[in-house]
Amino acid sequence: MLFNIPFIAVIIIISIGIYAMLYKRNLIKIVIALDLIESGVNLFLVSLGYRNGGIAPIYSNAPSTKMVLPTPQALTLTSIVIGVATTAMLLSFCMVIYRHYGTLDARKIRRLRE
Amino acid sequence: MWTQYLIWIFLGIGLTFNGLGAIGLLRFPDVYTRLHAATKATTFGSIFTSLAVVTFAFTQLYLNGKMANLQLGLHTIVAIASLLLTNPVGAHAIARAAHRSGVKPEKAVVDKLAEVKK
Amino acid sequence: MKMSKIVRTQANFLYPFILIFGFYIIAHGHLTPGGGFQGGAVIATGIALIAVAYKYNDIKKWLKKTRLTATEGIGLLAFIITAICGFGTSFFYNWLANSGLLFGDRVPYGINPGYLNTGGVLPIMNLAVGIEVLGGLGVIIVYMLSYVKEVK
Amino acid sequence: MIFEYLLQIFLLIGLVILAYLAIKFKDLIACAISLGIFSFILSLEFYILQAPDVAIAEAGIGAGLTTAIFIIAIHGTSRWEVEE
Amino acid sequence: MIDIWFLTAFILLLWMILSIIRAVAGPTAPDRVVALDTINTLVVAIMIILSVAYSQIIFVDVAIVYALLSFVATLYIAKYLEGGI
Amino acid sequence: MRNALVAISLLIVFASLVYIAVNPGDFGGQTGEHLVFGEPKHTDMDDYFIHHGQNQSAANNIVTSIVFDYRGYDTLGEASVLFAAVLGAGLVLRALRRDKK
Repeated sequence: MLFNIPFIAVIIIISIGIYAMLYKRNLIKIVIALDLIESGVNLFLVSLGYRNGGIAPIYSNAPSTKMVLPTPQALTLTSIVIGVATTAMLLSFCMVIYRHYGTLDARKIRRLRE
Repeated sequence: MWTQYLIWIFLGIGLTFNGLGAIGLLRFPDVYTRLHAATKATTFGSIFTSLAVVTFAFTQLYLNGKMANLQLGLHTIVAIASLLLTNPVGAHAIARAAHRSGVKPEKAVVDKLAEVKK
Repeated sequence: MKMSKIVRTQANFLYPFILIFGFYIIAHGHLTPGGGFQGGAVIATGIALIAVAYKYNDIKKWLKKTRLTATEGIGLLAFIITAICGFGTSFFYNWLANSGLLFGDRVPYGINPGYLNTGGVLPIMNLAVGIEVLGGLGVIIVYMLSYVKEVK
Repeated sequence: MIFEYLLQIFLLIGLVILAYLAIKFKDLIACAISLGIFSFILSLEFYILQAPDVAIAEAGIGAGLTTAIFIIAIHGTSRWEVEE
Repeated sequence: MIDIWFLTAFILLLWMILSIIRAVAGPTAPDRVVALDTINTLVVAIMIILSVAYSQIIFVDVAIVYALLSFVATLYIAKYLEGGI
Repeated sequence: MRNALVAISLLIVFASLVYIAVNPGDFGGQTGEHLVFGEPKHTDMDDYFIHHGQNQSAANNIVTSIVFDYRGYDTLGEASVLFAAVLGAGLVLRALRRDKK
């Protein structure tokens, strides 16, 4: 019924992220693009483990016993926490670069260094 | 059971007020009127759709007596309470920030608040 | 600068509830959705709420960076020690499950309403990871705020 | 049963639109707000795909903390993305 | 009896898409923040409705976390717009 | 010239990914196993976790029992990465602040 539409949405989101990483020059916008790619990968992992008519893999007061696959959810859980930590570190680098060079444009920073 | 009709009435009230809030957010001219429509009407409507869930839970508890339904009702009441606590504060902060950042109301001639603060 | 009085009063009123709810999520991690990561993130968001409602110079005495970093280290250390305790069989062995000790009740197979005294070593690990995530995500916010304050 | 499928299709269309908006604006504050709404709708999609653990993590981290970190970083740098 | 919950959730989703249009077209930043706040409330309502539709009682906890934490982002943006963090 | 080359390669990657998602061909595994939403490939590992997780680790939530019991090494690495990231961010910000004085 729902024929692979989540996978197509994931691919469009990841392509938007790759395009922004290649063509934009602002460093904060590149970090936003990295966040988008990470969200797309998380959505791909979770939708890969979905099973038609399944319920969440928790036995407390469950209505039935047909469950979705639990392993991709566990991997996604660790991925999200790592993602926010690396995002914070990259933004710290951005603030330090802005104070040192006075700009956030990637090309100008590369020109200033020489 | 007669509570079924009560659930339908609650859902109808909730959907109507949520829709009025969304249309008001889309159609009004400036920030303050949009805030007025969106925040108040949406909070009211969401409380009523949640009250339908509470009614459903207690009806099921009366019919088959499982304790899980009591848990559903109590947790929904906690969710309503936290929604009621946090939503007006956000609206207040947005209105204050909009006025401080220099957004004027549409077609306004006097601004008493700016005179008071000086 | 600090925000208006309404926001400060509400933050004071709401902060204990966020704390209690975060520890509820951590403690019931093996029965309901939730666990160490999620509960720690909820409490760290509570710290961010306090940091936004007040001026940074006023709350500098309460939110010390060294204290939060020490919290993070203690959490990581407790996690590793709990893992080492199962060394009789393997590194991450669940040695408390089905033993009758603390958190050691036998869970009935299949659908059940959920009993708190089960899970073996999982609630202890949930608590350790929750403390670690709380310290780590809280200290990042405090570091960035203090840097912005010093530079501007 | 048809409403369940329609729910998912509309949610995915909204996700794609917000992902495009998050890189389109010149105002970085608007980009951060779009990323916040993207996180909210992504959390609802996880909820529908029967993953409540991931939904709680995304609601706490993606919706609350990531927006706060971006706002602090934009305040530490400049607000407008300057082209050329 | 069960299907009415899905219908309600779908109509709430339509209202949410109207709010997304305001977030796209809002001329200033406070307009977009208002849209964000509206979407928060509607998402909490949809989550509570869907937990009954799936007949899973433990899903309500997600809605409580959402309602408690989602206004922190609003407060940060408001404080930035007031000037100074 | 360079921009056009980058755009063309990006387009090729996008088209091939869409082809894999839309066309239920033989991608990965044996021929005849499709990548279809809602019907994942049958693996023994997930069934083992679902059926034995409640006995072996005495928890109702299977995801928690995978994160902390079956795949504990992943969680250990994740905690180390979080610790290192926080340490790095703090180190960068603090060193520059001392530099200013």
